[in-house]
This record gives sequence, C-alpha cells and structure tokens, in this order.
Amino acid sequence: MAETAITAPLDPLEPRHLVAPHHDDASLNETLLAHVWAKPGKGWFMLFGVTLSALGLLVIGVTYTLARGIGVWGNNQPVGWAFDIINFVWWVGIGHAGTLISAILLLFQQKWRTSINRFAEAMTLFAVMCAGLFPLLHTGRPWFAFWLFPYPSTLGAWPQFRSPLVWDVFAISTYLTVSALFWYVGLIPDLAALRDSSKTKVQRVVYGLFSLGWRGSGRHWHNYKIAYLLLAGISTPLVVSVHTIVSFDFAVSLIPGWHTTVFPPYFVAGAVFSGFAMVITLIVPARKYLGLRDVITDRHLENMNKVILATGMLVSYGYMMEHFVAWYSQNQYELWTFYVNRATGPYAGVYWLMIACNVITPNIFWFKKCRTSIPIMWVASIMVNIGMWCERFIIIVTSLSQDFLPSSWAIYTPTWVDWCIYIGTLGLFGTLFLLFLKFVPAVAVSEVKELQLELKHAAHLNGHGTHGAH
Amino acid sequence: MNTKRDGVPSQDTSSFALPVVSDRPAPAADAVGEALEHAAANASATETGYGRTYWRSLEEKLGTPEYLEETRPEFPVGADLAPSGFVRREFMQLLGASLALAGATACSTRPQDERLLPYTKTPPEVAPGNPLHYASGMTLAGHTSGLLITAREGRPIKIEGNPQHPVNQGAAGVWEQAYLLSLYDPNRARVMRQGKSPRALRVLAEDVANLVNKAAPADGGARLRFLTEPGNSPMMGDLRNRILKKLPNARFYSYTAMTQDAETEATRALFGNQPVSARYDFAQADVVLSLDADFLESRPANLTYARQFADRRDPKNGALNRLYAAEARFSITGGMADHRLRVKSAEVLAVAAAVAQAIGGPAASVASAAAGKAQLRGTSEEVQKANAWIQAVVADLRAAKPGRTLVIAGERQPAAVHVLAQAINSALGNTGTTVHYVQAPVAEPFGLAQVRALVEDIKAGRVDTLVITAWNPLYALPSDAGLAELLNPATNPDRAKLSVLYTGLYEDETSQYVDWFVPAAHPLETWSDGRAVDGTVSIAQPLIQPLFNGMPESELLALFLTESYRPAYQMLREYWQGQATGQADFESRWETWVSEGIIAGTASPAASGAPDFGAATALVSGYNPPAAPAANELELNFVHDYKVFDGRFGNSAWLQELPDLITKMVWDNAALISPQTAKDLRLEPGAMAELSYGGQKLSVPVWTTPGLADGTVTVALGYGRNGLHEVVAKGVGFNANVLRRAAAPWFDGGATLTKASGSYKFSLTQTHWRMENRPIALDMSVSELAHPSKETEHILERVQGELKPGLQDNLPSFDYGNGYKWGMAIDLSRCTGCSACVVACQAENNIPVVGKEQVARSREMQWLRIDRYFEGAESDPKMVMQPVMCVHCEKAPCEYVCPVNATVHSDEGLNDMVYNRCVGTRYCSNNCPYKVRRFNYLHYTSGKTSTEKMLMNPDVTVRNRGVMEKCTYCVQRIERTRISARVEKRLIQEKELMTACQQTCPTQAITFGSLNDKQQRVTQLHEDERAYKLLHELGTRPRTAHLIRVRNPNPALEPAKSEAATEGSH
Amino acid sequence: MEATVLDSWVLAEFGTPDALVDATRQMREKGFQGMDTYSPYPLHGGSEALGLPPSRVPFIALGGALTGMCTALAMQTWMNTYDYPLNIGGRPLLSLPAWVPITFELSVLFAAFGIFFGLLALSRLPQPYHPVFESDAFRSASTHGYWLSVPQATGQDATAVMDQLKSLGATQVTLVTGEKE
Amino acid sequence: MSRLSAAALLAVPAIGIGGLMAYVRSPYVTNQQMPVEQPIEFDHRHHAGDEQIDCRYCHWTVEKSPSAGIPSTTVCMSCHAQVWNKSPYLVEVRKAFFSDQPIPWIRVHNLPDFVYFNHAIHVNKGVGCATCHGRIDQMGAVEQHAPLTMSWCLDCHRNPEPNLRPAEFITSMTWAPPADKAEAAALGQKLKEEYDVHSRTSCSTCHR
Repeated sequence: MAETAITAPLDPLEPRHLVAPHHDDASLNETLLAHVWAKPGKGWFMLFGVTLSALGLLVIGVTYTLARGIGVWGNNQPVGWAFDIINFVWWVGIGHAGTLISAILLLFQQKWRTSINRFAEAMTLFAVMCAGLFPLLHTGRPWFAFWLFPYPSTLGAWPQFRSPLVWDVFAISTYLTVSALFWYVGLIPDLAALRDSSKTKVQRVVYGLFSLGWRGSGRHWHNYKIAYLLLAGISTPLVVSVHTIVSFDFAVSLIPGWHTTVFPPYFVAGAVFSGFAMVITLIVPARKYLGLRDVITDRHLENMNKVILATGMLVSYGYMMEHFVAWYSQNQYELWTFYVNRATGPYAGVYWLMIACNVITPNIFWFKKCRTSIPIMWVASIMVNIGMWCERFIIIVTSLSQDFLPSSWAIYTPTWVDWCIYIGTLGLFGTLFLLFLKFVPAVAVSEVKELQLELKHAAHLNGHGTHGAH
Repeated sequence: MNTKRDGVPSQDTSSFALPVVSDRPAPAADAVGEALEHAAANASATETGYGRTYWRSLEEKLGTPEYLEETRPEFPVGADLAPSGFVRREFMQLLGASLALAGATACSTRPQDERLLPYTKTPPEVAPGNPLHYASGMTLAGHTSGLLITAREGRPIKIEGNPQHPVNQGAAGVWEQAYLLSLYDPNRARVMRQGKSPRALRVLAEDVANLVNKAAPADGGARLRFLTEPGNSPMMGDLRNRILKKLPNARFYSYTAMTQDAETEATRALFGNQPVSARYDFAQADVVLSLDADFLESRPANLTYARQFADRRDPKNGALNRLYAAEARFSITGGMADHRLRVKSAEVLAVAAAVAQAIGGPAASVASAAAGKAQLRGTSEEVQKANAWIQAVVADLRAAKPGRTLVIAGERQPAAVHVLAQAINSALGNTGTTVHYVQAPVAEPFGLAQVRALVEDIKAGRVDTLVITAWNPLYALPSDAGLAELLNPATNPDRAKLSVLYTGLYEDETSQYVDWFVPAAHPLETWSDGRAVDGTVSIAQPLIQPLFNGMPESELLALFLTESYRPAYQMLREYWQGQATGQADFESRWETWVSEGIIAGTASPAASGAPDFGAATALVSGYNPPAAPAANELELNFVHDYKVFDGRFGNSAWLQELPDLITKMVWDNAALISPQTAKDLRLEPGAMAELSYGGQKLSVPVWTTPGLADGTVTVALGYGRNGLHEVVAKGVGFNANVLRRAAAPWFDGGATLTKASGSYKFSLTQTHWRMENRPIALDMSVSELAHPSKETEHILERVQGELKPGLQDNLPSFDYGNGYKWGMAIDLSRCTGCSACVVACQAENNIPVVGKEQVARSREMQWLRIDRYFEGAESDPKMVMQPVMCVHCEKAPCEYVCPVNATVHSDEGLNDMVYNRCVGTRYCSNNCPYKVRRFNYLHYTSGKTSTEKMLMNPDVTVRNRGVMEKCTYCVQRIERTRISARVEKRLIQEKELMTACQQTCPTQAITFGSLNDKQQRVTQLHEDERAYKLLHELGTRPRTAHLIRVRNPNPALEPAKSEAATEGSH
Repeated sequence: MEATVLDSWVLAEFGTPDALVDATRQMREKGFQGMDTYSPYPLHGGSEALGLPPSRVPFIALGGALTGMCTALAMQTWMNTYDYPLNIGGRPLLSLPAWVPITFELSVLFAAFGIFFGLLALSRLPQPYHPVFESDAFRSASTHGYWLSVPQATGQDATAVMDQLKSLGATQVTLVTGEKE
Repeated sequence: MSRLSAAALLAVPAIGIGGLMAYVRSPYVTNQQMPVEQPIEFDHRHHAGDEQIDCRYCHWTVEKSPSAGIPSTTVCMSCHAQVWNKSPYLVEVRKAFFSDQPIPWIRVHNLPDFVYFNHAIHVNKGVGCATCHGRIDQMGAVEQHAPLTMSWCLDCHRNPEPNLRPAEFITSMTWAPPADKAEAAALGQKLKEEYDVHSRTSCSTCHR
C-alpha cells in the first residue's frame, strides 16, 4: 500500500490505513462473510477437536466435583478459595476488554475499533460465560444456590445485601445480559445480511428468525444508532462497576493483602490489561486464517499494544501502591504479608513470575519494533495472561494461607480436578469461539461499510479526487 | 403388625438401669400398667437369669457358618432399633421439605413414611425428648473415676465428670469423654468362640464347672492362674477371695501398662512392706519440684492435682506457686513450669541426689547412698548451668515456709528417685501438710514383676489353665516379657497342654493365640464398682442393655464359683448388703449410693507409722543405673501416649484425631528428638530412621520438637496395633513395645538412630509454632504485669485498649442491654492444654472425624483447637497453650460477607450458624481472622452404622456436605435451659448452664455466662485486669476474653531482662 | 384474522447513498409522506431526509434507569431492614452504602432492557414479513443496495411516481403489494 | 404480530416463576389436607370429639418435653383392657401389648430434621393445640392442618397476640378469640404479659 497520508483529520499517530482502499461495499461484504460460508478447513476441525477434548475435561471435573463435593479440590481450612475464584476473576477480567473496545472506544470516536469490536464482544460473552460457571460451582451445595436470588420463598428469608457475593450475582448477571444485548443489537444488521445472502432454506430461516425481520429501514436505523450508542454508553460504567464489585469480594474483607483501597482501580486496570492481551492472542492467528488482514490491519494491533503498555503501567502502579501502603501503615500483619510471605514465602516463585510477566513484559512495547512484530506481540500477550493469573493466585492464596494467627497457617496445593476444570474452561472458551467464527461474521460488516463510506468522504474532502486514493 | 420380631421374650428388667436421678417427681404411676405388669411377672417365668432362653436362640443362629464370615456382622435383633420415641434425628435431608423449587424435588414431595415407635410400657422416669442423667464410673488401669452420663431415649449420648466425686469434681479427661466411642464401636467382638468355632455361654459354663470340680479336690486349683487388671473393685476382690477359698492354690496376677511399680516399691521399702501410696495437696504447696513427674496430665490423680495447681496459678487467689520441672521430653507439666531443666531421664537421679544432699537431714543420708549412681553429663557449660539451676531450686525450697513445698518423682523414674523425693519432703517437713501417706486403694502388687512370676510358672509347666482379663497383654507387655512366646503355638511346642481363656472388648493381638475368647460387655453395659485413687468407691451402673451380647467380667469369674448363675447387679447388691450388715434401711442407702455415684466415707485411711529412710537407703544403694550412653548413642525414652494411653484407646477415632497435646500430630506417633540432636544426626523432620536398641530394630520416622533434652529419643507407646478387627487402629503409628525390655521399661541408654531411606508424611493441625511477636497468647511474669515495661504497655494497649470511635470504630454499637448477653472467659494461666475440652466439644456437637489424609490437607473438623506456641530459644523454649474457638464477635466479619443470611447474630450476642441455610461459599471462613470455622468439604458423616448413629446428640443437627460449622457456645444447651427456665417463668441461673468445654475442664479455665449479670464469674473475669481480647485491634469485639498467662519466675534464675529471643528458623 | 387488507409500495434502487438521500429529500419536499429508505448501514443525513422526530429511545432508557434504581433500593431496604430485620455483624439494619452496588447494577440493567425493548417496540420488530420482501432484488438492501419505498394506494396507477423516481436517478423501480402489516 | 411475540417473550418467564411460587405453596408440597392411613385406624373424632378425652391424657409430655409424646400401648390398654376388650377391631392393640411390640404409627406433622420445634414452651405460653393442628376432633384420620412452612411460623413469632388463648382452654377444640376486635386485641395483650410471651426470631431459636 502506498504511503498516503490521510490529511483530515490529520492524526500523526495514524500513518497507515484503517481499511484497505480497494474495497467497495459488495467486495467488503464478500470478504467479511466469506469465512462464514466457507466449509471449515482441516485446521478448524483439528483445533475444534482440541478445544472439545478440553471441554470434556471440564465436564469430568464438574461432575466429579458435584458428585463428591468441593473436597476433591485442593481447598482447605484457611485457604477456602483457590482455583475456583482465581479462574472466576481471571475470566471476568479477560471479558472486560471486549466491552472496553466496543463501548468505550466507540464513545471516544476511535475509528480503529470498528473492525475488531465484534471479535472482542464475542470474546467478552464467552469469557463471562466461563466466569459465570464458578459462582455456582464453587458453592458447597450448588443445588441451593438459587437462595442467592431475592425470590419470595416459603422460608420468608432473603439474601443478605451487604455481602459482596450478592453484589457479584447481580453484577455478573447484569453484565452478561447487557453484553449479550449490546452484541445482539450490533449483530442484527449482519444477520439480515446473512439471511439475504444465505444459500440454503435452513440458513435463511434460522438467520431470518434471529434477525427479527430487520430490513435496514431508515426509521429503524434512526432509533438503532442512538440505541447502540446508549448501550455503549451504559456499558462503560457497567464494566468498571462489575470489576470493582469483583474486587470488592476481597476489598471489603479484613484479611491483610485483601483490604487495600487501591483494589477497585487496580483490578479494573488488570482486567483491561489481560483482556487486551487475550484479544491480541486470539486476533493474530484468526486474522491470518480468516483472511481479514485487510480489515484488521497492523495499526489495530499496534494500538492495542499501546493500550496493553498503558494498562501494564497501571497494574505495576497498583503493586507498588500495595507495597507502599503496607510499609506506610507499619501494620504488623500487612508487613508480614507483603514483605515476608509473598516475596519469600512458600509461593515466592509465583510472585516473582507475576512480577516478571506483569511489570517487565509490557515495557517491551515502548519500542516500535516490538509493538509491530507479530511473534513478539503474540508471545508477550500470552505471558501477560499468565502473569495476571499468577496475580490473582498471589492475592487469594497467599493472603489466606498466612493471615493473623500463625497457628492456622497452612499450605494449599491444587489437585488434578482443579487443573481439569481450569483447562476445561479454556476448552469451553475455545469451543464457543470457534463456533462463533464459523457461524457469525467475525467483523461488524455494516459498521465497516459505514467506516468505508466515511473514509471515502474524508478523502474527497481534502480534494484528492482520484478514485480509490485514500 | 409388620415389624415381626422372632419371639424375643419379655426382657428380664431386673438388670436394667434402676430409676435413679430425675429432678421431677415420678408422674402418677400408671396404675393399670402396674397391674398388668404384675400379672405378666407372675406368669410361669422362663428360666431366670440373664435372658438364658435368649442365648439358646442365638446358639442356633451362631452355629450357622455364614454367621462368622459375614464381613459386617449383623447384631442381635432389636438392639439396632432405637428403643423408642423418635428416630427422625437422622441426617439433615439433602432435599429438605423446605426446598422451594418443586422442580428439583422428586416427583412426590411427600417424605417417605417416617415411623413413630412409642414404648409398650413407658418406664416412669422417661419423657421422650428430655435427657436423663445417671451417675456411673469408668475404671481405667486400676482406678475408677466418677462420671455423670446423659441419656436420651434409653441410650447414653454424653459423658461428664461426676460433680460429687472427690477426684473428678465435675471434670473429666480425654479418655472419659471418648469412652462412649468404645461402647458403640461396630468393631467390637460379638462372637464367643472356642478356637475357630462359635460357642454358647452354656458350653463355657459347663467347661469351667468340669475344670473346677476336677481341680478343687485334686490340687486345689494349683494349675489355674488368673491375669487380671489391678483389682480396685471391692466386689471383684470379694469374688477373688471366694474363688481362692474354693481353689486355694490358684494364683491371681494383675498387670496394667500404667504401672506404679517404682512408687509402690519405694513406699513398700519406706513403710515395711505395707501397701501405702502418697497423696499430694498442691493447694498448700508454694514451691513444687517435679522430677520427671507429669502430675498435671498422667493418671490416675491428674484431675484433682490439675484443679489444685491451677487454683494457685490465679493471682486473685493470693501469691502464685512456683513450679520447677526436670525432664527429658516436653510434658504438659513441663509446659506449665516456671523453670524447666532439660535433662536426660537417667540424670534425674543425679538432680534428686544433688537436691537431697543440699537440703540435708534424712535426705542427705539417702543422697549419700545414691552418690555416684548418676551424674549430669553434657558440655561443661550445660553442666554448670544445671548445677546453678539446682542451687537456685534448693535455695527456693529452703526459703519457703516449712510444710509449704513439695517434691514429686515421676512414675517413669526408678524407686531410688522416689525414695529421695520422699526423703526431701520429710526433710522439708511436708509430711502431713502437702504429702499424705494413705493405704493404697489397690492392695496387692501389680506390674512387670507379676508377669515375670506368671511366665516362670508357665515355663515350669505348673499351669494348665490361664484366664486373662487384663487388656491385651501380648501387645502391652515389653517384647522380652516372654508371655507371647508361651502362648504362640509356633514358638511353644507344648502349647497344647495350656488352655487360655481371654475376654476383651475387641478381637486384638492377644485373642489370636487364645483357646477361648469371650466378648466382654462394655463396663457401661453392666453393674460394677471401683475405688478411685483416693479410695472413694463409686458404683458404675449400666446405661444400656449389652449391644453385642458381651459378658461382664464379674459374671465370667463367677463361673469359677460353679454356683447358680447370678447377674452382676445381684452380686453387687449382695456384696454391699453384706458390707452394710447391721445398718438399717439398706435399700434407701443403696438408692443414694447409686444416684450420687459415690459411697461416702470409703476414702483410704491414713497409713500407720512414718517412713523409715534407713531401710530405704538399702534400696537406693541396691539400684544399678542404666549404662551411660556412649558418644554416638542416645537415651531411649518410652512414654504413655497422651491420646491412646497404652493402646487400649487406639480404636477410638476421636482420640486418634485429637491433635497430640505437644506435637499437634494426629493419627501417628514418631521418634521425637530435639532440633540440636537432629542437626547432629543430620536427620530431617519426617525422615524415616532406624531405631535399634537391645538387639531389636524399629523403623520409625523422626520428628523434632523444641525443648526436648539433647541426646534423647522419645517414642510413645500404644501405636502400631494390628488387632484382628480393630479397623481404626490398624496400621496407625509404630509399635514401640518391640524395643521395650522388662529390665528397663521406661528409659535406657544404648539406643542408636540411623537414617533410613524414604520419608514419611505426618499430619499436623498446627505447623507453625512461633507467634512472630504478635500479641496472641500473652505470657508474662507477675511482676511484669504489675508494672509493665514500655514495650509491654504498647502490647497491652493493642489488646486491651479502648477503640476510639471514628478512628478505629465507626459502627454504631448494638444494644444487648436487656436479656442475656452470652460471653466466655478463658484463663490461660489455668489452661494446661490437656485437650479434654476438644473431645468434649466433639462428643456434644456430633463433630465428624475426617481421617489422617484429610487432616494432612488441613481439613480437620474440631470446632475448638488448642494453639501451642513456643517462645524464646528453639533449644529451650517456654510453651504457652491457648484454646481458640469461635469468639462470637459483636462486629462479626463473617456475618456481613455471607450472601444468604446463613450466619446471623442473635439478639443475645450469639453468632448463629444456620446449617440448613448455608450454601457453602466459604467466604465467612476466609474473612474470619481467628480461622475458627470448619467446612464439610466432603460428606464426612456418611456411612455410619446404626450403633454409631445412636451416639449422636439428637439436639444438634448432623451436618451434611457443603455446610460450614463452628462453635455455637453449645446453643442447644442454652436453648434447652432457656425453655425450661421460661416455662417456669424465671431467669437462667449461672450454675444451670455450662458449655460442654467449660463443664469438663479440670482446671476451670473456661467460664461461660451472661455478661449482663454482674455477679456471674464470667463478668468478673471480663473485668479482670488480665483480661484481653484476641485480635482486639481489628475491632471485631469478641465475646470471649482471654486472660493473660502469668508466670512466677525465680529472680535468681531469671535471665537478663531483654531476653534476646533467638528465634530459630521454622 | 379479519379480511386481509392489501398494501402496496413503489420501490426504487439508487446507486450511491448520497443519491438516495437527495432523492428522499426531494420526494419529501414534493409532499410524499410515509416514505422509508433502506440501506445496509445508517445513512448520513438519512433521518433528516425522512423528517423523523428525535428518537424516544433515550427517554425510555432514562425511565428504565430510574425504575431500576428505585426498585433496587426498595427491594434491599424492604428485605433486609423491614421484612426480616437481622443483626448482621453489628452493622446498621439500613446500610445504604452497602445498597449502592446493587442499585447501580439494577439501574444499568433496567436501562439496557429499556433500550433494547424500546428499540424493538419503536421499530415494531420482530416483524418477519413485510411487503417489501416481495421483490427479490430488494435483497441487496442488507448488503450493498440503497432503496427508497414510497407508499401507494393499492390499485391506482403508480406510473407518475415511478417516472419521478427515475428522473431523480433511480437505477430500477418496481411496484410491490402485500398484506398490511 | 410483533406485539404478540413481544408479549409472549415476556410472559413465559413470568408464568414460569409465578407458577412455581404457587405450586410450592400448594398442598402437594406442604402436605396439608392429606389424611394419613395409620396401621391402626385410631379415630380422634370418637376419642377427642365424642368422649372429650383431653389431649394430654395420651400426649402426656406436651407440657414438659419438646415432643408431645405418642401414647404407649399401656395407655391404650388402660381403657381397652376393660372397654371393648373383646372387640375384633382392637385385636391389633391387644396383640401389640401382649407381644411387647410397639405400634409403628406414621408421622403426620413432619418438620425437617434441622428444625427443633418445642411443644413445651408453646403450650405453656398459651398457644392452643387447635391453633397449629386444627380441629383434630373432626378428623377421622389425622391430617396436617397448617402449612408448617417457615414463613407461617414467622408470622406468629412476629405477632403472637392473636394466637394466644387462656391456659385453661389450651386443649379446647372449640375455643375462639372474642368476636369484637378490640376485646380480642386486649385479651391477646393481657395474655402476652401474663404468660411473659417473648417470641424471638433469632435463627438459633429453631435451628441448632
């Protein structure tokens, strides 16, 4: 592509194009929907086999846990929570990036979000589904978990609304619902496009059903645009509130290492940090195999790396603040937790791995060469997610294993069921994601077309006149 | 009628528990009932006696081969049906009727028909639903402690100490609390057998009758020998004399693992072969020196001594006493000592001699005889420190007022040390004030000497019949006692000439080689009596009919009288009627004896004459001490286990899972060595090692405990059991008796400990023994408390200071002004760490046992734990014990995080744990700073046999899997007392309501009551200046106050003020 | 179902979005009412061309948010303070700070429901059948085509309207009739 | 069409949850109005109704124990040794007594095991038998009168006055509070003070 500078609005940070110029609506429609119609390749099936077997592990782990009880995990007396809540916070964190991209960047009029927002929202939904599994699974008696909801029971007893776990229930279900609505509203026009360009009767009926009879009418677009914008508008505070409430699970307690007031912002930053890393991890291979290189350009990846760098610094600030507050308070229990237990205690290895992944790795993105090199960015994104998992492990397990009374200190070791369920949720996420790639357009077709139009207008505005030059 | 029972005749109720203690007047007699009963009684009685016909039907059943091989042997018809009333106290149903979502319930929500089985003839004192309390007794190794047992619907569910018993005074030890487990144990023996084939009682009675009729005229029973437990029961003593009258040449030997050999040998020497025992009075003693004597915890008199000692540890009761202890291992008494000298067991004699020498008088002459027998070894610096210690002790003993000191020698020490101790006591004028010599409650000798004589008799072929009623001698005796070789046909060619009859609760190691095995009736299933350590006789009445058709020991021995059959109850009454000839109205006096549990005025009288030390010096000079251990050798110490005693409680799951009082280890024993010795031998804790001594080898894992004497290895007895059916005890720990030799049963030099391959995984409930200088279990000297240093003041501020509103406390206070305000106070000065409260709590609240593997994964379920911290240098630390249970915070951190209102604060300040509402998120346990909540990770209460279910307290829900549980201040007791008080429209009195842990505590360290009532002891303790709140600075406002442990150190021995706490790494 | 009332439209396809917007504006200026544009994405200036009033979705959203807030506060207060008041860790029965998170969540949830169901209600979706679907060419409206529909009384001659549309640059014009929605 | 489908979309969950809530309160779940067939057809109409035998003759521990107490066979025989002692209808009772077999009655009021209801405190505080067990004297086979759900217990614990009655009418089946509302309230208040009624709603009152 020729190096043409888009003059208006002149943005020094955007040297390259958002959408490859040689496309028009029809060809865009063709490329973007191609992977939906195309027969899944051998690679897709092979990958699907892997994720399905991992999903099998999840089914085994969950049934064994429900049959025998939480005792088959490694949880013990002081360490009541371990893999169950680590995975829950980790997955919810990953989920938040999707909402961030599609909602917050929409509000900031960031053009580059358009081609990756569907991708990210799908990731959100699947991540939150994986996360939603744990609040139910980690309870000792899941068959009575409906008591968490305020329904008028013959017991005359209600949930207790001062508990962060009830807040969690409301927050996660609200977040799941709003993300689903936001994603579905964005999907309706594309489903209509699929309905109209579907080949077989069955496809037509199914897509027709889900597109609710959308016919692209101007009157509908009139409400649609404002509705979509409003959904994005309320999703932004929602995503911040959901991870704040998830951080309240720890912040409202009095365990040293949990009740620091820096938790809400520190968790939200951590969520965005791991969310973007997961988007990078998924989008780099997906872009190549689905042929979406023209739409998800290098500039998108570079912008995302910049966001990872920024949120990485925030997370590092969080760590530094935790340690500073512990030192500043001179509280005996806090000092022991941060300076003795975490750094040199039984889980010191995980602590230093966390520091390596979350504090050092993002800083490689200061260099443009790293920011734009595909292999470096992919490996870095995986390390970031490993680091964030270790961070949740450190917060939850080390603080619980050694708190106030030394007599009740104990070591936590995971069991095979713990690992089965963790890998299982990765399998569940992978399976859902592959199905999404197969049956739903990975890129918001209508939005890209709209973007295409805007870019053309911008080109005409600054008088190039030559067709197709951007 | 669909519950057909195959013709069990109406039970002979004469041996059933008589109506004894009931605080209610008997309801109007059911006149009609009595008339009908009279008619039934006069019907042509079947053969009188212990359900004789019952045995016949059983005999046919026993004859069938399948009966034996049945893996889970069925037990007699009818015994498993709960006697009456309500059986619905099963487990909390998984899908309770309150489950709102009908979709998730089975199609029909009607619970399967639950049956109500009323009595046919209601015993007058039984009101189904209300408990009854019976006084009874437990005989352990020759001493009977008085019990008060609660029974519900005809079955005993909880044991407490008998408040009227002079030794118990209401308290009970760990073995009394776990006693019911052995009653309901499904592993108990059920089949009387001769060799391999089952037999009925009639056959045994005929065999014995033939033997006696043949032996009496021939040789007067010269070839008949009995090996019994020490006979502290007057009735059994009378029975023994009548058997000897019939068979004059028969011989009775008695043996039990807890032998007071040394003490009896010493008193016999001092009192001219008179059976005398020394009783001590700690209330008068200002200075106490313990020579390896664990008097606070080792039987038989520890309950009384602990109470007296603890009363002198309370600053409110005047000046504190001072305790010196010289011992090799770390014992409970060592933990309570102000100054503890780590010294090898063999060197205790040297310490005693040195003290005696310094005190002078009669002690000096005895000491001179002991000179050269033992001297302190170790580096010069250690010896110098020990001598300084001894000088300080002597100075302190002298400084105290005459008759206000006390020196005690331990049961593991040789007779010489006992003589020296008594000599020092008399030199200090203690006889009569702190030391009383009384006639021994158990007159005839018992111990290893007896067994040696029996083995000689058998070897010489003078015995053809041996009757064993002692507990499992083949396991409990030292390896070279020789009895095992004689009974084992493989090692004794003419074993066939000997016929052995053995009775016991379980098929154990001994029952493998016996000819006749008779399943014993549990002492709580039959009538008996017994003397306590101070001689007081208590009547032990049964609480339930025999569950596994066992036979009482008294009735077994009565067979040798070949008289007509008399049940145990009849024998007991006739004996005591014989004793009380002349006094009128035996019936009402019998009623009071049985209801109070003790026979007043039967305490042992004072011994005649004074101790004659001249004769005793011969004993001392005659003692040859064990060889001094060479450079690389260790001194091997055997000790009784704090939990399974000598192994007889091995099959009790509660005791196996009770954390060891010092090491906090469960389901195991180990070779305990000091950290320094471990470094010298390069052994890691948990490493397998080979302990060899006297030609025997035992592979045993090593564990290090701070405070043990260097150069010694200590192994607890009672483990490594492989009894035939004792499933719980099988394969737990390592059998120390293999190494033990009769010559030196308690300690000897010449043991070597070498590293073997492999390591061993121990399960501990507390893995970290240091407090990391956090203000948790406060422990300071009295002077320090009186005028605290700057640093102590800061600590006291953190745990007692007032929380300034707005700064540290921004929650409005809740008004508990009216009604009760439940609270508890735990006095750390009084708590010795004996853990009786932990077992009492487990018994009262249906707490499950989880097994070694789950405890290793830190999932033990006891609601109450005793945290044992060491302070100071790792080599010679001080120990402090702190019982921690739910402290029922007013600002409970666990309550605001529970999402379903499963843990809520009651209007009287109780933190209610609602098991049926709990969903199991476990956040409450995470947020509890005291970590006192326990979670049912798996279904620990599944797979209970019917007799184990009978043990459950029907007032407490049995928790299911996935439910959190914690100490509830025994809310079931509070509610039952409140309801009876409110029905009678009065307030709850302080005496009326005790929690299970408070009731059993020997030292009354735990107090419970309402803080709104100023007169109650708990309120006074809360206002005591020693009272502090655990983790007070977190603002949780606990309702349990701990009281600072005060020590009374000797200034001479007090180390420099700022003791540099050289914290070892751990 | 009562007698099916028939309804017919004139459909015109335009080459570029701008052409469609100009045509619509001009047709509206000529007095045509009830017209509708169809495009794969929202047209720049499309709403003004159709003369649509400002959308009512924001007000529905605000209503949803406020009802969410009130129901949340009422629910929590009634349940934990008045119906079954329980002393939870000595915290006040009415702990407003503790009610804040759920109040925020429910107001967002009800706002989202308001928006979603408001959008569907205002656009009278789901409406699987519309006469416009009769013409096959119209399929391109959801992918790359730009159409204008002008209501036409059934039976009358629509040639006048068709010619005007052609003059405004429609690439193809057709007439469709179907059941009145 | 769209209005219909939108309405259906919202109606389905509403009907589902509402139906469930109703079903859970129906007799199918609370086991009310379901006469239970006992091994011996003991007829309360005859004993309590016609013969006016006081409840406490058979349920004799109701005032001093958590359980009301099921009569032993001796109590039955206390009359039936003389009355109807030849009737074939009572063969089972006589057989039970002389073969020393308990009569396996079937439990009608079956509270879950984790609920510790105490008869003694209720009866002594003025809560009559009929209040919870209904008109036993009109029941051939005993059936459960009240739902016995937690909210039902809570209603009374929160406002006990209307359900109190003077002690002498505790076992009366026909007693009713005075018709006039003010007088009934006054009686309730008087009895509450007189019997020192202090009904708590803390959880450990019933769950231990």
